[in-house]
Amino acid sequence: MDDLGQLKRILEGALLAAGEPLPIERLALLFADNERPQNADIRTALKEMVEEYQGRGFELKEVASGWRFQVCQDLAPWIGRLWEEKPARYSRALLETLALIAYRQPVTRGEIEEVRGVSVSSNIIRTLLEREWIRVVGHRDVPGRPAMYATTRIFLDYFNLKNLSELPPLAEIRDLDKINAELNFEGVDSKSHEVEPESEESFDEVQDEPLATGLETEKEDR
Amino acid sequence: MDDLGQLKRILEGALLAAGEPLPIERLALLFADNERPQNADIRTALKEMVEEYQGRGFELKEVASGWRFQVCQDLAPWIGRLWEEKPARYSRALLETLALIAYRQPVTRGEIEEVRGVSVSSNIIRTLLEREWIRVVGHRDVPGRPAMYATTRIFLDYFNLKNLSELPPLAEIRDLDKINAELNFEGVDSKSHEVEPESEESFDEVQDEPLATGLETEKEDR
Amino acid sequence: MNDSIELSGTDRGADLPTEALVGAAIVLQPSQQEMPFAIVEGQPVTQIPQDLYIPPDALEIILEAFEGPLDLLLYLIKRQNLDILDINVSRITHQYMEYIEIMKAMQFELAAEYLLMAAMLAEIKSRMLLPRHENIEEDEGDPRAELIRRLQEYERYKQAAEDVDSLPRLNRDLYQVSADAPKLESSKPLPDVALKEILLAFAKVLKRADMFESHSVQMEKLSTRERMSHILSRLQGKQFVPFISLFSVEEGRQGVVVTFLAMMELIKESLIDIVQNEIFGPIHIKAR
Repeated sequence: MDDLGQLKRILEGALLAAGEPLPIERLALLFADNERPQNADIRTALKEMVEEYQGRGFELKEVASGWRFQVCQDLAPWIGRLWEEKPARYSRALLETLALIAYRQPVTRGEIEEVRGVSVSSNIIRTLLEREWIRVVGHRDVPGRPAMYATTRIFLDYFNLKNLSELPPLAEIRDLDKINAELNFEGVDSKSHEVEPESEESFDEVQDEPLATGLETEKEDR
Repeated sequence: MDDLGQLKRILEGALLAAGEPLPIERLALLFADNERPQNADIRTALKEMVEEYQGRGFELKEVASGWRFQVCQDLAPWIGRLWEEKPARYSRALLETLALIAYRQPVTRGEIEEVRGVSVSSNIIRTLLEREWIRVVGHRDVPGRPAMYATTRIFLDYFNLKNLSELPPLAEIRDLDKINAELNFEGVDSKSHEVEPESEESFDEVQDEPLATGLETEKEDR
Repeated sequence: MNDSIELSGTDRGADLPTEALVGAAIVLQPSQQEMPFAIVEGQPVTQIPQDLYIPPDALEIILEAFEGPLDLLLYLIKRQNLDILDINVSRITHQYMEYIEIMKAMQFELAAEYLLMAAMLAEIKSRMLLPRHENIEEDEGDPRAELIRRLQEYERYKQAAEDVDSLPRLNRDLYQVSADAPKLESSKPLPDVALKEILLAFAKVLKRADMFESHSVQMEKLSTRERMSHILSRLQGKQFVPFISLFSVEEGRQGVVVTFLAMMELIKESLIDIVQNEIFGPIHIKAR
């Protein structure tokens, strides 16, 4: 290995291809016996490379298990967007649960299920708790002492409400068309008409009940 | 984004961190809305980076799914020593099948077998599907509705190609008639003495059929 | 595995199709000149000895080295430095048959394609031997035409396969690179929800609920419900909370009324207890 440039090319090629830190001993093994550089030469080459990559988006660094290339820490905000997931959409089941908690608080899971006609998954409750839109405000004094849920300040802030009484009254909610008309001027985006598969699923469950199917259709026709 | 240097740092950082080809559209999404560069600017930056990395052990290359950094081909002998196992070799049967799919897509198994003169094992098709080098793009509207295969982006990426037109050109089907005419022109031809009278005589008569067939095949290739 | 035997070279320059094949199979001495099968005690052997035993496995390997009858034919043609367009059918047929015969002699079960090709060659050969009447057979064409077309067609894809194989390939000639990503704050973006979505969802629930008489939803004023939650959370984890501490003067008359209504509702729902130890004594509230 007479050419320092070629030595560097091989070293950086190997370090980048490996995708993990490589110790100098392992780097030395890339070379056939008759062309193998001294470990000291490899170290010198690596150190020069550290200089050469100053100011680039990545750097050569010696860590515990060897040398590796790593992307500069200051680029984290941009790199992070590589893997940023598209925000998911909440299922209709979750939205219904949230609405029921908002309007009927304090309310237990059992009570929500009674109104919705389908069971409420623990996942939904957990998601709402994690988002800090709801919290447990007590336990109902019935067998099992189920938790009672209520909405939080964070919930109000998110929806830009001073207090719950700013939510439309129940009577208006019953008139779907009216809500649509009233809320449109607030510039609520069009996302809401998208229905997710999950939510459809919950509707299916409901419609399985024979009573529900017929009547619901009838009502919606009006 | 006013600083070209910073743009390049972000781009190279992302490409290195991703470890897979990234299209320009995805690179653009690394930036917040208010600082997002034009796709054209990104392309310019990438092209400058291609130049900047000339002579290093790795290169910036555009393949089918986007841009990626890859170790230069001439370093393969050294880099290959990083891993115990040798790169997979593929059987001729697999390569011929792959070539037929690449050059004649969309193509059915039956059509491949017709050209190769032997049956294509299900194993080969499965291997190609599993590697995601080929995929089913439809079914030919003939009895049995056989699957039609085409190559994928992953195939192109794997073979360092941006698109199918970068494949090495397919040999031409030679026109019997033309070859014959040339042979006559040149008068003495080393080959001609090996040709027996019966075949020589028949050259004149062959004309139509092979010519037609050849052209047909050429058309299908496009 | 096919690469283990190199049979496709034209440099062997042998006349018989058999030597290359037998030579490769039983690894007899390869040689540059007139290609005997083997050298036995210094004497070249050019005929297969009658009693020569070739293990069937070896033949299988040979056959696998050819990708079918077209490949075998191409090999035979190339070995004689012939152009496909120049093929001498009777000679090639002869050689092909010889190959097939050996296979049969070895009791090797030939793939149907090889036999089919043998039949096709025989047919072409016989057609070429037929006397020709210049005008009549115009549309019949060269009996070899179809074979030549197929050979050419196969050859171009055979070549294409070699071309594809020699393209720089990932993990053989090229390596995708990667570097360690910087430490990232794991920020999973939370879904956005518009208030309208909640209301629409709620309206749907109500519609469904309306169908069940027994479940028909009676709603208190929302301010009361909200205050109920508020009171309950104030009572969390505490034994007794003074009744008056739940009222706040700043809220004015209306606030006091809402709080009071909320308490009544909570008592009605048996969620709180109100305790007064003596008449006119301080009232305390506790969650059940």
